[in-house]
Amino acid sequence: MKANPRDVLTGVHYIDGDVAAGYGVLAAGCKFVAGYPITPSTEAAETFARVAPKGNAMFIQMEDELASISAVIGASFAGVKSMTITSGPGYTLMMEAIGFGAMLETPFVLLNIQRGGPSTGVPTKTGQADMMQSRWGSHGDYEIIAISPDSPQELFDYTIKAFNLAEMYRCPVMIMSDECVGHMTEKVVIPPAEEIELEPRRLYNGPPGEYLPFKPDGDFIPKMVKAGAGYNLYISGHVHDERGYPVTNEEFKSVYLRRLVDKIRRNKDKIIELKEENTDDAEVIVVSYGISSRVAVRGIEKAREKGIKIGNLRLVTVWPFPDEKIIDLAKTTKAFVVPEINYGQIAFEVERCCHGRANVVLVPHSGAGVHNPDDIYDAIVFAAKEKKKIEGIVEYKTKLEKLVFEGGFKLKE
Amino acid sequence: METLKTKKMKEVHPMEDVLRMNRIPHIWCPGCGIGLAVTAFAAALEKAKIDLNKVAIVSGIGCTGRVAGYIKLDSFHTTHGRAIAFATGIKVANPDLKVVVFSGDGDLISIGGNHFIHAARRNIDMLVVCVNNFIYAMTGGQVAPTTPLAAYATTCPFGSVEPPINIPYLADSSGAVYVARWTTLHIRRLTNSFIEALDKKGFSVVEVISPCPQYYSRINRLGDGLDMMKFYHDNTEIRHGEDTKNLDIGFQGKIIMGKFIDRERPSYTERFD
Amino acid sequence: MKTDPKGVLVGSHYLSGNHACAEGALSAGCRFLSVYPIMPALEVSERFLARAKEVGATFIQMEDEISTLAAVLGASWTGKKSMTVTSGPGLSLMMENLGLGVMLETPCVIVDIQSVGPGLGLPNRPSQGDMMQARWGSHGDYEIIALAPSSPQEMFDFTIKAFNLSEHYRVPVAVMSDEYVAHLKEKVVIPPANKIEIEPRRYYEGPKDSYLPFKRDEDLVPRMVDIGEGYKFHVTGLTHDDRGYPIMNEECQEYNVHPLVWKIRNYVDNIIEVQEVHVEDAEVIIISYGATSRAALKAMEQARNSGIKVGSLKLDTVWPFPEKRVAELAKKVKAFAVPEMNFGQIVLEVERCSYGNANVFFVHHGEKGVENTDNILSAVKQAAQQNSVKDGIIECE
Amino acid sequence: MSPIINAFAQGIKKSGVKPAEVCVPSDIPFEPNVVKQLGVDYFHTIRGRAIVFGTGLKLANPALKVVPVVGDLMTLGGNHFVHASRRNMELLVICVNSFIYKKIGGKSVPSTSPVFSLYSTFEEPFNIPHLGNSCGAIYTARWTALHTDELVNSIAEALNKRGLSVIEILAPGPDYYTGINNIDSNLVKFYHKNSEIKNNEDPRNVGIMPDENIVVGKFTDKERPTFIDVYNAQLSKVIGDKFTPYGPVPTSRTGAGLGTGKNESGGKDG
Repeated sequence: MKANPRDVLTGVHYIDGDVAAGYGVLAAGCKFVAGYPITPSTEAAETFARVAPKGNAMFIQMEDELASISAVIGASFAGVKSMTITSGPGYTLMMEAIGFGAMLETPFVLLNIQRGGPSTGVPTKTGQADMMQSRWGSHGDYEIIAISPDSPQELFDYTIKAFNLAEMYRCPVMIMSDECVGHMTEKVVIPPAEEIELEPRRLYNGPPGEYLPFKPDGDFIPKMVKAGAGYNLYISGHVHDERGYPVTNEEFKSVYLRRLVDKIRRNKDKIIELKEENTDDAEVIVVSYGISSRVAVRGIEKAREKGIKIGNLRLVTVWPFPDEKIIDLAKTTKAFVVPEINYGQIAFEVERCCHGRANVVLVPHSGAGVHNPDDIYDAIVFAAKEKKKIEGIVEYKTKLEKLVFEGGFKLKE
Repeated sequence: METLKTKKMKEVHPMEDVLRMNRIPHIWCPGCGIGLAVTAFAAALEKAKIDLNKVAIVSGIGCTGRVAGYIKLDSFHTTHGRAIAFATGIKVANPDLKVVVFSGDGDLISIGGNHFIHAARRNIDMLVVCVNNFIYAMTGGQVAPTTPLAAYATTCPFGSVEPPINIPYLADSSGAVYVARWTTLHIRRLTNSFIEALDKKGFSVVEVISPCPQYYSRINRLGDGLDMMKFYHDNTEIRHGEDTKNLDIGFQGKIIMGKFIDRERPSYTERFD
Repeated sequence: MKTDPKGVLVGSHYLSGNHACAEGALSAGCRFLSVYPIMPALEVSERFLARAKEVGATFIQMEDEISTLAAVLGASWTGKKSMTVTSGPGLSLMMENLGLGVMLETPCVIVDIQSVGPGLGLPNRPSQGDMMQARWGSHGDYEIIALAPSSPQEMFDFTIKAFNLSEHYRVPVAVMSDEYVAHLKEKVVIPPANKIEIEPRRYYEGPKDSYLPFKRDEDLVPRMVDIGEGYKFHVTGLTHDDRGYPIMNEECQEYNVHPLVWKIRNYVDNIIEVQEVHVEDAEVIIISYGATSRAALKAMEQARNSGIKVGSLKLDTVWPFPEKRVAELAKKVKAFAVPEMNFGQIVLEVERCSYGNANVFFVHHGEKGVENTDNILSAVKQAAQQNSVKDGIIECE
Repeated sequence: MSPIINAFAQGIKKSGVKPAEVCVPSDIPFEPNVVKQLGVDYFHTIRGRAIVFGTGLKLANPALKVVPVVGDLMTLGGNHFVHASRRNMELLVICVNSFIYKKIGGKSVPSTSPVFSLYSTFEEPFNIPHLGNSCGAIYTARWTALHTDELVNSIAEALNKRGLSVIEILAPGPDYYTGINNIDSNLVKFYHKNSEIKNNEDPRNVGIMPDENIVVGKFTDKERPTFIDVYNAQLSKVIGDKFTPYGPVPTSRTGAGLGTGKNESGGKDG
């Protein structure tokens, strides 16, 4: 299915990431956005509010984030593509409903422009510390898809991809961007509508009497219908069987729940998108995502100039995590360097998949800023020189840490 | 004739006892009314006969959410919308304390609306100061539940389509025992209201209408802070005891002020015992 | 410091896990409970409320779980030891204020009686699906402590321990129980008050003017004062300096947040407690926690009887994860078997910490009854026969 | 079948609304066969979010009739009720109130041992019609579960209202999630006996007080443009002809549009 030309602002724009995401939402054919103001994601919502009437779409600012996400799930069941836009604290409030959305196999998209945390933290500056939360933040077992774009152009492109994935796998899809990308102004090329491929909803067309809302197709994913179309739906947030009726029998519990995780785990290869560069014969590989992958480029180039065989693995899809890829690379490389704007989240995943074969060097950052590329370079040099296997993550001591904690530093307001 | 001798004087801010002078200058924009509300509150704290050591102030998030940071009391800057819930914990755990919640309309009525109505229903003994500037200012001018119909904001670029909430009516219907409304122009009356409410046992609400020149006024072309003060001067009316259902505020409409509710109900801690 | 005898119901009792938890809280000196009713955690609040008057404790039922934890944080700053009890959906709602608790470094205890999720799940069936959530559920980077009791007696003991840890490290501590343990009735021995050691609050004792709410001691934990004592302090959820005043730059972010992580990570050896049985000569070690350990220990015995050298590592502290111990054991054994009542959470940590030195078998546990050992036993047998180390987790069907 | 479900089924029938168009988001579990008999689409949502889930359904497809049935309106979902009323979102909120009152009409209620009475004993409940009315609901009513005919009429009437309607049903039960399915018959009879019908009473006087009889009846019935009405009116005013109105154009536009003083003040006068 192609995008509707009415929804696509074809042309070359010079806009920031939030605005690009707003345009992407419209182009993806999304008809319902519910949001609540939160720095630094508000511009995306504002953009959509401005363009929504153009696409005959609805933007509503709800009373809080709990309301936004529940309305989004409701709208999705009414048959339209829907999404919400938020940042750290709002994201946390949405946790209960995200699990609920996963349980109901609701296609919807969530844009999280990450900021410095925890709690209120630094609202106006960047962070990448919600990555594990996006995977594990709600109670119970479920799987989601998370994408981490690194430029305004990608925020546009991957917003559309996120909707496609959501419709294809019937699960919440998170766009885990960050303040830097959100507020970065760059050239964004929006292609004509006929070049934008959209995934239509997987609708059931058979007679109402035979419809089973949670009976999976061959690829684990059931078909949907629109609410109010006479299918007499019974949709329950409890553990349910194919009819949607609550299951209380312990034996069946895992049968029906397992599909929620299996539909992602078994389709992993189709979902995961990576960007790889010189990883085949690299002695050190930088694993990064989002804004950190752009900062890393400088450190990588510098290392390459110094003659270090350096590879670059960029996780466009962060969840599901590319276990197999890391396992393979760990067999040939000496070490992974993981720069991220937190104190170790995805680095743990890399460590897990290394199985002790390669060292893992974490270049942490507190948030409220991006890495100093020299830190990444230094970490690469350290990793390239280190001959022995080190158990556990090596946390690289950054210049920022040294500045703040070593010797007579005074905080400036 | 005796020549005037210059006496060396130490410059002391008149409200140094209740303000954190080491945090001044504050973050609020020129022409903003929150500072005036804080001044009135600081004056009330000085005039009211209460032990300032036993007063805690809690704020949520937003421009008004920063108030707790400037007042020299035990002060808490909490999560968005949760100021009243946090304050409920303080009050119930230690009923000897006086608890004040100082926050904005979006924080208290939108995301924190549930805590607002429930604390009022339980009649938790606290003073809630709600500075109403008709907009989310900290995040850059989004529509608030108080934004008048058809007024502009960034998330309603074609004008607000939601009727605003009438805060005194909501407080009244949820069970508050003291409800008043003033603008930041009416500092003396506002101060007196604060003093009265601090003395009141039960859930008290004082709504303070405040200009937001940076966002609300700019987006809606209403001039600067002074213009808004002139507007308040010309378009307000004091009607004590007015039925709270008549207190809606339209876009640049008349603002009715006064003390609307002053009644007695057993508070939560009294009920619990 | 010994506990206040007022809350200690000395003697030998026959209690459910939930009731034991309430008794543990009262014995630890908890005097404030804020809850929102949710299955299957109701009985904790019922018991607490029934005993509140005689002990002099305060109880409030709030309007939702968001406000319950907010109220707990507020109450904790008045000097009362405070707690809340919930289950999965409630824990999800608490995540925002959990972050605030971490940022304000407020001691408090959250008891999570896990039931099947996500969404509404199955409120009256046990699960261990919130384990990763306890560690990662709020936005931003932080560390917390989580304990997993496996019996009513442990519900009592661990609740006291949770209060002690939370006072010592000034961090919210989660007691990650589950519906099975919560409703299991067993003998619980409550010792006299003079046998119950409790950690006093780390109060600041200096001149009032020079109090800095976030000035860290040697061990990176700052000192507290109570509201109403005249210190007139300020605390905020924003990134802040020692005075508690917000500063919005990356230096302050580093200054504020890195110690939040260090104050736990640097002291993992003091925090972590595990129970080991027969690990010295084991070929396969079952790593378990909470209700699952009950079956794990039984399975170990059965396997030993049939000649397989099996040991057990029971994680009393799940977070911080005992990385070092698992890594050490990985070098000695052929494999770990990890039974969990979820689709693989802590097993990922085990995989991470075994560094390719041992196989990791995941056992999806609990379908045929929590105390049923069949699945674990077959996994252990499979593990003992596997001589080469394979990549990734091996899932037992 | 529970008297409430029964009344709901009859109410739908009487209103002339097609059951297939009715969506029921609810935080109360319904039996599958009940949903089958009702012929509606049913969504069991997380606690407290039925109204906002319904808001999503309604805004995404304005042709739907959305009836959130809420069991804990006054706790987790209180805020959503306030704001949905303010927006005048076109929903019929059925609030199953299973609060156990200690005393009614000066008499103690028959003793029960419900789980939740434990907590309720020292708290005062909400006056739901008053709260709804003060926030802008256009239709408020209260009945006990035994006021069958009145309940059916109210549901039928409210289903044809355009805007937020709320019907509070007193249905004391062991807890507020199963209240609808599991009503304490002694208690509800007691409530019914000690109630009096006062239609059009000012909602502020209908709080349930220990020494007074329960006031039941229809308290508010007014007109006010819905969220979508105001949205369309405002946007066509600002954007002009280029604007395509959102959703299906309503057949009877009562009071829609802007510019009257009543609308600007939110039109909340009962």
